[in-house]
Amino acid sequence: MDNFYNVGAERDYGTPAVPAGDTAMVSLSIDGMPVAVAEGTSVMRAAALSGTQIPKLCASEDLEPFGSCRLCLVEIEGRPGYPASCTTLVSAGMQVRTQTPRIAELRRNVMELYISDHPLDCLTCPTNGNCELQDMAGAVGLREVRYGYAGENHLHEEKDETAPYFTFDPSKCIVCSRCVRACEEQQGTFALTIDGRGFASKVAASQDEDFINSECVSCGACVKACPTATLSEKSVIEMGQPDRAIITTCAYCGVGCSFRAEMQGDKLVRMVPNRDGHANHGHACVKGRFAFGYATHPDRITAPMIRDSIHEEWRQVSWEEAIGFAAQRLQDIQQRHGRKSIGGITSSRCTNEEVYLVQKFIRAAVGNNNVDTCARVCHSPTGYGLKTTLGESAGTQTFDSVMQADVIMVIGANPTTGHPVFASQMQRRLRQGAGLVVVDPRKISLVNSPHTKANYHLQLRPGTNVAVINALAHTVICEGLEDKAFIKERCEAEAYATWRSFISEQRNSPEALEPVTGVPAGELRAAARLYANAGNGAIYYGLGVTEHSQGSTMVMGIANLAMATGNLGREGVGVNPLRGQNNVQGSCDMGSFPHELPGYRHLSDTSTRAMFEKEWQVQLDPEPGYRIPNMFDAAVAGEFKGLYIQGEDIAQSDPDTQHVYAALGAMECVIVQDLFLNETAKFAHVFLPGSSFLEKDGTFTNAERRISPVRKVMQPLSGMSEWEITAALSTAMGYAMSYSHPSEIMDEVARLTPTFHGVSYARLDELGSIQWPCNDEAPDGTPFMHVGEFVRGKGFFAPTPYVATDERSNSQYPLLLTTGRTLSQYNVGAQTRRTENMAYHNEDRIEIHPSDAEVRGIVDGSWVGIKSRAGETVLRADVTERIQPGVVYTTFHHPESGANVVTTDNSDWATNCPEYKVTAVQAYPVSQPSQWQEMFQRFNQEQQELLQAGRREPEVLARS
Amino acid sequence: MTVKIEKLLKMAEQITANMAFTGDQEVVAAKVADHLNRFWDPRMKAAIKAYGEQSPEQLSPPLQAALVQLN
Amino acid sequence: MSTRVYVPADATACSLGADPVADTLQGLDLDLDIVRNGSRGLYWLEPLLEIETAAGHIGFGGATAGQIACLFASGIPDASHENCLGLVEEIPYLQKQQRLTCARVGITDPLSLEDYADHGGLAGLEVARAMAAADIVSTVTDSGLRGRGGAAFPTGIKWQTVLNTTAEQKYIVCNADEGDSGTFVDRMIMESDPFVLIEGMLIAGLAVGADCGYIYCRAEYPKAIASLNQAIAIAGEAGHLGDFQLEVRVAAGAYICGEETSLLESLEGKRGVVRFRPPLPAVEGLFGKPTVVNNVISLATVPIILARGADYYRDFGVGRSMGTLTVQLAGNIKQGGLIEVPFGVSLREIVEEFGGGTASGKPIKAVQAGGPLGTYVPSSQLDTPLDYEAFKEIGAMVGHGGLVVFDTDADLGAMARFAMEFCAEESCGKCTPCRIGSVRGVEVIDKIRGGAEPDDNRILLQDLCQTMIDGSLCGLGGMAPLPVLSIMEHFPDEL
Amino acid sequence: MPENKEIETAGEIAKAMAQRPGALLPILHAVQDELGCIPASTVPVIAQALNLSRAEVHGVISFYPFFRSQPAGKKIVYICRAESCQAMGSAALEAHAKQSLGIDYHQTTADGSVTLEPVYCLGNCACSPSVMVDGELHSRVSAARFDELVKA
Repeated sequence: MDNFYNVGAERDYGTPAVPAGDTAMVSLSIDGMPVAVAEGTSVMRAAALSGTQIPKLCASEDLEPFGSCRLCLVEIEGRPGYPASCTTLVSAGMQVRTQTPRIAELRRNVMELYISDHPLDCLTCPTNGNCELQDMAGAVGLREVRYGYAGENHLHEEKDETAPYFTFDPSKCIVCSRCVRACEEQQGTFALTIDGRGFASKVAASQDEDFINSECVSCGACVKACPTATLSEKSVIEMGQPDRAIITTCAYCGVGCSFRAEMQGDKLVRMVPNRDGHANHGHACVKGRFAFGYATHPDRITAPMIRDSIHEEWRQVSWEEAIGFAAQRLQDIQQRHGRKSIGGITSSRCTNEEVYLVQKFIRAAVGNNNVDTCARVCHSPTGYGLKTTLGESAGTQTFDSVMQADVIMVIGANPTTGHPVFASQMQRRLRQGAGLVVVDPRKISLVNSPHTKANYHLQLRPGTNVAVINALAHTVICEGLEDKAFIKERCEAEAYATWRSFISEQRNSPEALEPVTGVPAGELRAAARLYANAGNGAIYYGLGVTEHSQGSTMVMGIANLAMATGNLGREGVGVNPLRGQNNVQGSCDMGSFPHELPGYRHLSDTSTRAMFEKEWQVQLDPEPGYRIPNMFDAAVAGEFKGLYIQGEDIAQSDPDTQHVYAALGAMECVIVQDLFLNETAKFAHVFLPGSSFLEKDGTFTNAERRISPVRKVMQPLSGMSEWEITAALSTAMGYAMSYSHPSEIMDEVARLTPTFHGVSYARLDELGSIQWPCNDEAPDGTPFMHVGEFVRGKGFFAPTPYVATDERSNSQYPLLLTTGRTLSQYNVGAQTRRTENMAYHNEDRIEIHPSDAEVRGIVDGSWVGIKSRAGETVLRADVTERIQPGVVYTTFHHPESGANVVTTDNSDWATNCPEYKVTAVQAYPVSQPSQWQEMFQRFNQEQQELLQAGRREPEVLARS
Repeated sequence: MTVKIEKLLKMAEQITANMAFTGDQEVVAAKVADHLNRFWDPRMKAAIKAYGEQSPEQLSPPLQAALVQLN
Repeated sequence: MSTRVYVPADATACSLGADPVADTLQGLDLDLDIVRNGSRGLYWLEPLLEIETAAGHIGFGGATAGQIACLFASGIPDASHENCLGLVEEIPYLQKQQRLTCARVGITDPLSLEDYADHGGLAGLEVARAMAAADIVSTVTDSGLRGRGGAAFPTGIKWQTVLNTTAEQKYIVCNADEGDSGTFVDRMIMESDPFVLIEGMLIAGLAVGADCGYIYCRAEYPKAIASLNQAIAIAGEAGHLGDFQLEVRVAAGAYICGEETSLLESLEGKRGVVRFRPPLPAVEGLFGKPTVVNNVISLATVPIILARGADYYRDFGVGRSMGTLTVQLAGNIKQGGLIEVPFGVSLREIVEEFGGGTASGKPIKAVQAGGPLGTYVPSSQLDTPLDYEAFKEIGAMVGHGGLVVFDTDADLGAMARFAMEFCAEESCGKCTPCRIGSVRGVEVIDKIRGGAEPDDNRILLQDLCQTMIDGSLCGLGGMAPLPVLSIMEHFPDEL
Repeated sequence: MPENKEIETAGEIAKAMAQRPGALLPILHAVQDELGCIPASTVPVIAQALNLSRAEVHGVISFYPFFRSQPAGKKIVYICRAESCQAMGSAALEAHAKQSLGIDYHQTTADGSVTLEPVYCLGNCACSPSVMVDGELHSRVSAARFDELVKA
C-alpha cells in the first residue's frame, strides 16, 4: 500500500504503458534475466519494470518514444547494430544486453558530445540535484570531454524570462524535443517547435518569439518534461529543489487533477501534476500548476474578525470570541424571527467533509433546511435533469471514457478554458479522428484550433438550447436513427411513446426551429446523423446548458437524445456535465440542497430521514427550505436575517448584483468564512478565516464522481481547520459536534449514504481515488454508470417543450449578453487575481461582433456601456468575430466589472439556477464608469479602510 | 402585490408553462403541485396559495388547479 | 517530307546552350521537324544535335547556336559533314551500354505518348493489368530488382509487405529527391522519359492495392517537375491513370528528405525529421498508411520487368546484383554522363574506357562512389567490379550509382572535412551523434589539419566516426563518417 | 506589397489549397512564388487554414533551406558546393563569388541585386562546376563566366 504522504520522486519507465486489455505476455531475457511483459512494451520499459534503468534523455513515460538521444542503445542477439531500447518493442525470446563494453563506450561518447555544448555550471544551476543530464553523465561515467569547450556551441543564447512562472534558458537545451512533444501530445496546444535544423536546431515558442507573446498557455507540461534547467519554474530558481512531496488534489476546476505538492519544510516550492492521477494522468493547467501564490498572499485574513454593523471597523478577536459572537447573534435572530429566519450556504470549493458539516449544522443545529450550495447557480439543473431521466444526479462516465468516443458533442461548454486538462485529453481523442459537434453561440477554440476542427458548429442564438436539442432528437427519430433495441430494453415504454410523438411533431423539426435558433436546418440534421451514427457518441456539457430558464429541460433533452441513440451504459458514450468548481459534484452529493439529504434523497423520504435523525439525534424538518434566491428575496422582504456563508462570494458570483447587495445589506448577521475580504465579506458581521486547500485534509469529488484525497501540506494559517470552525459554531449553538479528524466525517457520510458505503480514507490511500457509487456491489468504485440498467430502473423520456425565455431582445435591448470564463482566471477570481495569472487576463472585456461594434461607434479597446433591465456597467470592448452578430459576451472574474449587475434574476423553472447566459442588453460607447461602478469603488474603499483599521489594532495592542 | 409575491408568481407560472405540453389541465396541475411540494419552502407555498385564493384571476387555470393540491 | 531534328531539352544540355540552338534551327528556312528530346547522357557532347536519316540518327556534338548557321549553310547536313559524329547509336560510349531502364532516354519526345508506346512503353502496364496483384509482386521479386536509391533493399519484398498489410488506403511514393552529388539519372528519367516513371508507379499501385501516388521531387529540378506535371496531365487525359491519383510534390532543399522517413514527414507537410523504424513505411508510412517508397530508377525499371519478364531482367548482372545499373560519371572526368551497364563491369572500365580519364588529364587519385556518404575508392582499387557485394567487400557502396572522379591535385583532407561539414549542414538535428557529432567532426579535422595534437585527434576522430556510425538514427549520420574513414585509411598523408 | 495585402494573398492561397493532404509545403511554395518569400506576418493565416499552430508552420519554414522569410535580391545565385563541383574547382569559384559580390552565403548585396546561396548538387555533375541563376542552370562555370552571369 502506497503511503501518500512524503512520496519520493516519480518513477519514469521511459515509455508509456501498454493500455490494459487482453494483451498477451511476451517472455524475453534482459541481461540474462527472464522477464515477461505485455506485448507492445518497449525494451526500455521492460528493463525498467524488471529493475534495470537504461540511460535515457529523450524518453519519458509521458511521451511517445522518439529515439533521438541515443543513450538507450542496447544490443540484441541476432540484430545488427545498436537498437534504441525506447523505440524497440519486445518480442518473444529476445535476448537483450543493456551493458556491454561497446555500449558503455558509445553512451559515454554520446554524452561527451552533449557536454561539449553545455555549460559547466552544475553547482549554481537551478536543477542541480534534479537534472537528468547530470544523472546520465554520472550513469555513463563521463570523465572528460576530449573536444574541449572551444567549439561551436549555444552557451550564449539569451534567456527568456517573459513567462510569469518559468524561464527558458536555451543555453542549457539539449534539443531532446521533450518540451515540444509534451506541448503537442499532452497539452495539444502545439505552441512549441524546433526552429531550424541540425546543430542550429533550437526550441522556439510560436514564431521564435517570447513565451508570453506566443501560443503558450503555461500549462507547464514542457517544464515538467524538460530534463535539464532549460525550462525551470521560477519558484525553483528562487528557492532551490524541493525535498519531499505530498499527493493532493487541485482546488480549481471540476477536473480535479492530482498533484504532487513539492515542499521544502512547510514551504510549497511547486505543484507538479501526478502521473498516477486518475483524472489528469500527469497533466495540468496554468491554474493548478502555477497559480497557488494566493495561498500565502498578504491579502489573506488569518485572524477572526467581528463588527456590529457593516459600516463599523472590523475588530480582530480570538476564535472563542468570534464563534461566541456569531452563535449568539444567530440564536438571537432565531428567537426574534423564528427558527427558519437564518440559513447557510455551502461552497463547492470546500471539501466534502466541510460541506457535509455545514449542511448538518443547518439541519441539526439551526434546525431548518435553509441550506443551499453554490451549485444552485451552476449545475442544479444537472441534478434535477439527470435524476429525473436516468435516476442519478451525476455524470455517467470517467474522463478516460472519452478515449473510446467516436463522436463528441460539446454543448454549452468551453473545455479548453474551463476544464483545460480534460480538454487536452478530448483533443487527443479528436486528433485520433473522433468527430466533433460544438453547440455554442460563440466560436470557442474547439471549433477551430490547431489539430482540432468541429465537423459541425451549431452556432445557436443564446436561449434556444432546448429548441436545438429537440431538433436533434426530431432528426434522430424522424430519420429512423434511433437505437430501437436499447430503447425497448432499457427505457420506459409509455414515456417513450409520449416523448416520441411529442418530438416527432413538426414544430420540433430543424426546419421549423431554424428561425428560432438561427442554426441552418441542414447542418443540424447532419450533426444529428453524425452523432446518432457514431459507434460511441458522447455528450459533454457545461454551464451553457444549465444556466438558462430551461436549464433543467435542456439537461433532460440531452439525456433523451443519449437514450434514444443508445449512448449510455458503457465506455465511450454518456452524458457528462463538466462541473465548474472543484467540488461541485461533492457539495451536491453531501446533501447541501434544501430539499434533499446526502446522496440525493428527498427529505420527505421517511426512512432516510429516520436514519439521519437516529445518527444525528435530532428531529428533522421534512419540508424543503429556501434556495439561495429565495433567501435573497426573503431577506429583502425582511423575513430572513442571518446567513452562514462557507467560502462563497455570492455578492460577486450571483446574478442581479444590486438585488444581492440589498439582501445582504438587509440581514442582521452575515457570517463569511473565507480566505479574503471578498465582496460578500464587505457585508459581513463575522469573518471566520478559512484555509486554502493546502492547509486541509479532506476529499474533493470531481466531475466524474471521483473522490480524491486532499492532503494538508502546511498548517492552517488561521490556526483552525474549516471543519473545526463549523463544529465549534455548532457546539456554540448548542448542538455538539466532536470529530477528531475529517476521516471520521467521511466515515459518517459512508454510514449514511448507500453510494458512499465503501468509501474511507484507508480505501482512498489504497486506490488513490474512488468513483462513487462505491459499496458492496462496486467495492472499487464505478467508472461508468447505468451499465445494464439505469439507476432509476428504466430510463425515463421526459418531454421537453421549448419555452422561450422572457429575456428577449427588443428595440431597447437589442443585443443578447452571454457570459463565460477564461483559462487563466477562476470563477470570481479571488484566488487567481492574487497570482501572476493577471499577466494573462487583468480585466473583463465585452466581446462584440465587428458589425455590432461599427454601427455603435465602438472600437476595439474602447469603453462600452452595457445596460439591461437589471442594471448597467462599463467594460472595455473586444471586437471579435468569435461572437456572432447580435450577441455580446463577457466574463466576471473581476468584481469591478460588474457583469452581474447586468444579469437578471431570471432563472431555471425547475431549480432557480440563474439565467446567466441570456440577458437582453444595449451597448454604447461611454467615457466613464457606470453609477454602480462608482458606488462600488466608494463602498470598496470604505470597506478596505475598515479592514485596515481593524487589522492594525492588534499591532497597536501589542505595542501598548 | 409585493415584490416577493410577484417573483413567486413568475416562478410558478414558469413551472406551469414548462409542464403544460400535455395539454391535459388535470395532469399539468398535478405535476405542478408535485413540483412545488417537492421543492418549495412551505412559506413560499403558503404565500402563493394565499395570493391565489385572493386573486385567482391573476393565475393561469392550471396553476390555480395546482395550488389547491399543495400540502 | 520534313526532316526530323532532335535538340535535347535536358537541363544539362540546356545549361550548355541547347535552347538557343533549337531557336536558331526554328528560324532557318528549312523544312525541319524539331523534336526536343531528352539527353542520351553523353554530356561531354551536349548539346548533341541529332538528325534523322534513313540509316538512323546522325549526331553533331557540342553545337552552339552560332555554329548552326554554318552547319546548315548548304542545307541539312548529312553523315558526310566533317563535324558529324556518325550514327549516334554507334558511338562506343552508347554502343557498349545495355539500356533497359533508360531505353528511351534521349531517344523519344518525352511528352509524346505515341512515341512512348512506339518504343515499348505501356507494355508492362498492360501485362500487369492482366495479372493478380500477388503475381506482379512475385515478378518483381523474381527479377532481383533492388532499390536503386542507395539501400539496395529488394523491391519485391517491400511491395509484398505493403500488399500483406490491410488498410483502406495505401500509397505509392516515388523518392525523386535525388540529392547525392554525382547523380542525375533520376532527373534524366523525369525529364526525358517521364511516362516510364508514371507507368512504374501505376504498376506498383496495382501490385499493392494503392490508388494514390506522390512523386517527391527536389526543388532544384524545375525542368523535371514541369516535365512530370505535363506527362501526368497527358497520361490522365489519355485515360492511362484510371482512378490512380498522382501528384508531384516539390521538396524544399533539404538533403535529408531523400531519407524515406523524413521524405514522408515532408510529404505530410512537416519538418523533414527522420522517423525511427520500425514501424516500416511499408506498414505505417504516409499518413500512417502502408506505403511503397521507391526511388525513381527502381520504379522506372518495373515496366520493362513486367513487359519482358523477371528472367529477362535478372539475367543481366552478376551474383545477387541483378539487372543493370545506371552509373553516372561525374567530377573531374573527361566524358561525363550516363552509363547503363549490367552489374559486373569494373570501376576502371567505367572511368577510363567510358570516361576517358580525368578532364584535367592528370591521373585519377580517387573515385567517390555512392554520393556524399560514399567512400573514396583509391585508384588502386579501380579493378573492383561494380556490384553490391564486391563493393561491400572493399567497404565501398554503390548507392545511387554516382561516381565522382578526383585527380591527383585533389585535397582529400579537405574532402574529409567536407563530408562532416555536409553532414552538419544537412542534419535534420534529431539525433545527437549526427547533430553535434558532425560539427565536432569538422572541428577535429580542422585541428588535425592545423597540426594540433594530430595523433590524439586522429584517435578522437576515429572514435567519433564509430559513434556516429553505431549511434545515429539514420543513414546520414551513420554514413557521413565513411568517406572520412576511407580517406584516413587510404590517404593517411592527407588527414 | 503592403503587409495586409500580403496576409490576404497568403490567406487566399492557403484556403484554396488547404484540403490537399499534407498541404503545407505546396502552400509555402505557392506563397513564396507569389510574394517572393514567406513573411512572418503571413504565418498565422497559413496556420489557421490548415488547423496548425503558428509554431508548427514556423518550424517547417525554418527547416527547409529553400523557404525564406525575408525577400531575396533581384537575382538568386546558387553555387553548387557538392563533391563533383569541388572536384572541378568550385571552392575557388565560391571564394571568387563571395569576394566579388562582397557578401557571404545567405546574404544579399547592399544594392539588393544579388542573393548568394549554397546548394548541394544541381544534378549537373557531368559538367561541373555548376551555378543556377534564377532557376537557369549553367555548366562549367569559370570565375569570368560567373561575373557575366551575375551582371547579366
